[in-house]
Amino acid sequence: MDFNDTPQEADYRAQVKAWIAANAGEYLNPPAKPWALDDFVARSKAWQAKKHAAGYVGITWPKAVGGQGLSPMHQIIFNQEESRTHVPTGLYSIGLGMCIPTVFTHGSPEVAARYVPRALKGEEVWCQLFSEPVAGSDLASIRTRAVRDGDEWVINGQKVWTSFAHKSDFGIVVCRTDFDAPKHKGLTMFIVDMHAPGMEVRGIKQMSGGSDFNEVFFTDVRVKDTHRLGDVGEGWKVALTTLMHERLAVGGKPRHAPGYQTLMTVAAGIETDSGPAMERADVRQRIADTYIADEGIKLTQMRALSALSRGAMPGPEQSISKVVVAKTMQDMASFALDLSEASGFAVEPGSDLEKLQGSYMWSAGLRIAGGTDEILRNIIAERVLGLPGDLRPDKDTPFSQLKPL
Amino acid sequence: MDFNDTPQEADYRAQVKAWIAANAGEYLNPPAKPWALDDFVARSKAWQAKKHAAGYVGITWPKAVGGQGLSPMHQIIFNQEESRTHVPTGLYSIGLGMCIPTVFTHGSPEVAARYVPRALKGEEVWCQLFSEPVAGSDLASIRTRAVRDGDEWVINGQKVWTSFAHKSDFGIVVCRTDFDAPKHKGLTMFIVDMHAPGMEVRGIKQMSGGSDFNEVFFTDVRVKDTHRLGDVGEGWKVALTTLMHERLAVGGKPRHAPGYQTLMTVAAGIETDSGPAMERADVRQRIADTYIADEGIKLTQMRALSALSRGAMPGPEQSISKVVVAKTMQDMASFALDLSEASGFAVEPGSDLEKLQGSYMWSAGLRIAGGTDEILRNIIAERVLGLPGDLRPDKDTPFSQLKPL
Amino acid sequence: MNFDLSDDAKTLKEAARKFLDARAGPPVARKVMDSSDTHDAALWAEVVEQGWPAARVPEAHGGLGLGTDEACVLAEEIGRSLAPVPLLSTMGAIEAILLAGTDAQKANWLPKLASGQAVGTIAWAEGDAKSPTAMPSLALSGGTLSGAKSPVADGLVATVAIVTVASADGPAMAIVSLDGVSREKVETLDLVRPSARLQFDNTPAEALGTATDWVKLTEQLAVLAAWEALGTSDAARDMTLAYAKDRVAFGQRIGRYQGVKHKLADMYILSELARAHALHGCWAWSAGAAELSPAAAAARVASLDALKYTAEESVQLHGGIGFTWEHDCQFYYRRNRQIVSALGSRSYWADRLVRALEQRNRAAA
Amino acid sequence: MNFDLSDDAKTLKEAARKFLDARAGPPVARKVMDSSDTHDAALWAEVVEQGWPAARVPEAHGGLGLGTDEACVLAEEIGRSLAPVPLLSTMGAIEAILLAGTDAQKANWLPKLASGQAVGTIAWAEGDAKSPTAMPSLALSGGTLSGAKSPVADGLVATVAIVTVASADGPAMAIVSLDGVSREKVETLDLVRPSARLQFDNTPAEALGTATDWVKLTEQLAVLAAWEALGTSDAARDMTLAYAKDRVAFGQRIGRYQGVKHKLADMYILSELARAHALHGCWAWSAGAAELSPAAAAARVASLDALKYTAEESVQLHGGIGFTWEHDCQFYYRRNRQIVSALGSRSYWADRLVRALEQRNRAAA
Repeated sequence: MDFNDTPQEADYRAQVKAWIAANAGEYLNPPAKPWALDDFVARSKAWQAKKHAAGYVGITWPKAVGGQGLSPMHQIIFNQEESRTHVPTGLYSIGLGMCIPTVFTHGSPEVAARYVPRALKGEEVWCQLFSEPVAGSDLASIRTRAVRDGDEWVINGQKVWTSFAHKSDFGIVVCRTDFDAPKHKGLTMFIVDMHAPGMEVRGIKQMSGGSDFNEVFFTDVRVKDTHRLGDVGEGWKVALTTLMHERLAVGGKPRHAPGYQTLMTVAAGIETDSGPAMERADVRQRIADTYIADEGIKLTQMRALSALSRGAMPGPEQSISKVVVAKTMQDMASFALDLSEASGFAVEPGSDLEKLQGSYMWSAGLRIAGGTDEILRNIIAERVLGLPGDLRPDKDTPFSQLKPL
Repeated sequence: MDFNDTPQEADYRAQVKAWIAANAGEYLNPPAKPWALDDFVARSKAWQAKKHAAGYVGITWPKAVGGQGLSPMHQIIFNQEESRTHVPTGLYSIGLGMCIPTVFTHGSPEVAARYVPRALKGEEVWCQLFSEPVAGSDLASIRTRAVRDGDEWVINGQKVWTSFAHKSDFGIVVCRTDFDAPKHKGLTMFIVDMHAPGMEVRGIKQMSGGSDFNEVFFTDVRVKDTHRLGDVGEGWKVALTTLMHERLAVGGKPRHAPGYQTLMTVAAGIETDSGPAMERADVRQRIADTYIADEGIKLTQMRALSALSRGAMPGPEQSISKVVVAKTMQDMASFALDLSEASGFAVEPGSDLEKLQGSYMWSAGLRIAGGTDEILRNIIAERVLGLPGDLRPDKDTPFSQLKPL
Repeated sequence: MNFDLSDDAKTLKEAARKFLDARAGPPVARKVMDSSDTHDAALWAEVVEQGWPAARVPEAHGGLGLGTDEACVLAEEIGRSLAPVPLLSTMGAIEAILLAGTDAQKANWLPKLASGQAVGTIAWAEGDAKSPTAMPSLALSGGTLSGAKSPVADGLVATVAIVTVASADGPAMAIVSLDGVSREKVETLDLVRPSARLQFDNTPAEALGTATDWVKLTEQLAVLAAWEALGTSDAARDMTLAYAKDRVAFGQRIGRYQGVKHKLADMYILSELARAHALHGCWAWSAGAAELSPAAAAARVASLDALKYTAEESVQLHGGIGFTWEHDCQFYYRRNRQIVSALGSRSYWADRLVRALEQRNRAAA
Repeated sequence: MNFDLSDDAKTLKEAARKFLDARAGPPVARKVMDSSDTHDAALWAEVVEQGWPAARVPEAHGGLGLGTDEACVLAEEIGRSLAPVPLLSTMGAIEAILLAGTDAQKANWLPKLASGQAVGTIAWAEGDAKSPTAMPSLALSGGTLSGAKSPVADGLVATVAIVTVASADGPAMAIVSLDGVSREKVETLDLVRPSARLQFDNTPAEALGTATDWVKLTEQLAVLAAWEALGTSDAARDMTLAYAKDRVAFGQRIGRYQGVKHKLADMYILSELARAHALHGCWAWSAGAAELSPAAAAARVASLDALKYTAEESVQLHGGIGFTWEHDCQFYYRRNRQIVSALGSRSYWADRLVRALEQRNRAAA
């Protein structure tokens, strides 16, 4: 056992390191202050163009679609090295991580030729339009309707939880095209122009105060049938391939989220009625709990990397990541704020406690985003342990005749 | 608010106190050593006869069936005073608590006249034959079969978890009499003679080592139709009335089970690497947790008594009792044994730690008996909070055609 | 046995519920959040009109002379409705004066507090990680006080504060008119009940009772806060329960899934445990029983457990919508933090509970 | 990156699993429980035949010279199968001698332990609530030992014990032949792995290494015990999983209910967290890394969490049948207590973990 690169991995890492050192420039240091959104978009586009020119985009994709045809380990190595810097990423993670693979897998050659190269270069930004107010965990119950009209489709409805919708040029959208088919059978996927007439994007403000997502309203938005992805009625299968990528993406502890070290720092400064906080058995046990969870997930990710490194598929243990990380964040933050008494309630910008307060708010959302705790436990139980699924009374009934039980 | 008896309650309590003082004799002190089973039975019968003669049996039952026609508070006051002594009870708790009310509610006048008076006097002991190996939480899925043969029924099958079956004279047994009806509709309840040919009783040894229950096997056991309780096919409804009494009976922390005081005593004797156990924040918090749960349940019971005392029905909050008590016992015992390191593993008869070890073993069963934690949460959610039940695909299908999903 | 609220208290509770259902609740809380208001002044005027601040004030001082049962149900209903009014702070100040005030102090302050002419609050926190019974940095000196207290709930609207000060026997209380005391808003996690930093600068202040009184007051406040937390917790649960009965996923109401219904059952279990202890605390307070020490601590701990679990899992069971700014889940999630910090955390009170049990054991030995 | 067991270890694991599936498991455990046997002697002979005690002994001393990966998979499979043989105790003694023995001690004991001629064990507990690193009451004096150790796992069958003794630097080790040492069975909660009370009475004993060695040995033992606990925990889970797929209630396999399936998912989550840390411990041990201190403690804590939850909820999910003497649930429920007491509880190791983290932080500062 070791934690070292193979010789090939080491070579690639050295090459990436050198390129980043030569090109990341100002991003080797953290920005003096957070970028405004438009500045962030402009910087993201510039960095993406540089990466593309150097052959660091679509690293695992087939060469035929403009990728590099390399292994997942190459992508991971690039990501690891890139994440040591402060370059602006994020703008492309959904588009390149989920939308474009769907486009080149399910779109026509013409469509792929039109959209994939510009997406790779970062000239056009993509978003994913799946969730709806009535369709969260149960994504297949969406109601946004697409009706055929000659060579076109006309879309009406509403999507939610769309990242960067307001800065996107295109999106992939799953719509119901047959209300008389069972719920999973009447869906179809399309590419939609985010600037098309009838599109309206509104920000969603989260409980935590930030506004990282959007609602998107469709009013008679027209899409050419050539921009369909996959067959009519096959939208659920297309969406599943898209979502497989999401499950891999939403994973470990969010970068910069407070962990056991933050709790140790906070506790070190607190003298309680029953002695210094760092000497209290309950505090020490909570530090241990947090370490076990966070480091356990890190080590589990290393097991996955080890599998990838030898050309194998990672094991199912990856599936525990988010459910552990999100709840650990919430529990640890709440514990630390309790321990901090009044100082855990007042908001002091820039302090460790402010980070913990942010973590307490944000973790409540993280326990929901990309699969709730409950859905993820179902997935572990059913897909990993092979238990039977919950009864599904809605599976075979025409969507239009569904009556909730 | 106060914790006092009303004047009427105080009068009754004084009368009971005086009678017990005059009659409990040796039982005012704990027995020098546990009684052997036959001794326990003989003592139980003698004490029951005394109580009966003095008018302290069937306190809340109608006078017409030999009861005293008094309120639940009278019964509770008697129980409270009786439980201050060490008289042998338990042998009659199922028979008089559950079986006989079913007999006089659903049996014919002749049957009631034959059985109720002797049961009241304690001359005959009763048991309840409901659960089966395939029918635990889902009691209505029992398979013990009763087939009509002229004026009689012939019973074949197996029951489990029967308390005192080997010392009982009679039992009430629920059988399937129609395999082509839906599961709840094909059941019928009978009185069965435990000494009848074809009855076999075997003890079940529990994981904890004791043997408090029995299996009962029926081979062509014959029962007269006059000994049917309720109509043919109405056995489920009859059983529900019987079980309503059980839910009330299985409740607070078992008498003599260790509680927060035991944890305090144990912790007071332990010096850990991080200081005296009683000064450790984790230990103090566990003591608090245990106090909150155990005393919370005690106080909740006082809320119920207060309702009964003013002639009202207790609120639904009673339903939280067992699920809280059983898990608290397990968690507290496990914590105390952990804290005791090696001394929590070796078994020292008579010690506090042995009590905790017993509690750790026994609580695992208590979390199951009389409704598992899961079933009790369902009951709270559905009956108290009004949530819809789990889907029941087996509800309307003939029992013989059920295919498990 | 009569371990239950008095009939009068139940009648008051029903009236309060009805009034606050109509006049308060999340939309009213949101109005304060979206504005720079310190509270809902119109609602406060109506609450004063209802006579609630006067509840515990003796008739001789212009109050209604009601018992602890009534105080507890008011706390519960204010907690349930999230009503943005300084009632509980004012009631806290009234209890301090009732417990420890001289006749003159009572005569001076109680009529004003009962009539809404004065608004009270309790100021013990000093912006750090200290507990309510740790020694304060402020001290009375020559009839004046200097130094800061923060965060003080309703400190922007209060006109009189009970301020903890150092004494030889531990923290003790002073009563301070806030006329001319400089105060600023403190940003906190609760956006509906604003807190202030009070800066005293040779501010005239009168001693109020002894260090023992402050300890006892924290017990009474713990009982009141337990009822408040219980009301807040039950409101969050009821909202979530309604959602679980309505929301559909995979063809079923989500309330059918054990993953959902068992969480709601756990909320109920925690709430009923808390209610039993809160009742016990109310009884011990009204009876003047020595039991108040463990009972108040247990009520505090049990109610914090109920509120924390319910507030967190309410967001969870609502899913994405529960995490939006527009949804009411955030009020309960944030208020949980306010209620924790207002009187000391769970671990602090668990420790006090065990100390009370140890004392009781020693006394019995 | 190669954070995984070696291929050799995986092959050994597969072979061990196959062998123990056929030869051990709950029925064999039950045989020992129902008899007065100290272990399954025939199975032990076969285990020796397989060369497992010899695994870590260098070839020069008659062993196979295998690595820590192999030791860990053996511990896991013994844990899984509940095999009533003194393998893990013997492996513990071997590690002690490998770590701290003189050449003479190695030459004397390792061949015997590798060949099954000797059976080893570790004796640190003294029947009280002390931790493995608290100062023992026994001390070496003039080459002899007096006093008792209890409970000692496999102490009825062991022929040589590593005994902790007081030293100026803390607990240290002695190696003691158990020839003629009086021993009696100690009743414990585990009915399959009997424990003994060893009574030393001027028993000849040799010092083995230093106090530092004992601390380090407890870390290595913690890694081994983590793998054992993981195997035991996974066996309980797999049994419960099979039951949940088979048992029907209310017309459905109980594994369809979220109340059941989420518990099984939690067992899986705890097991995989424990496995990640157990692997880390195995790596740190084999690499001789300073990381061993936190890694071993984390492996211990995580594996105890997995085993406790799984053992308790396995009974629960089986319902009534799981609570019977005839069912296998009890083996895991009882073994959990043995594994806890064998090397110090969760809170003890959580404290050690944090001490290791503090040390690391100081070193990095």
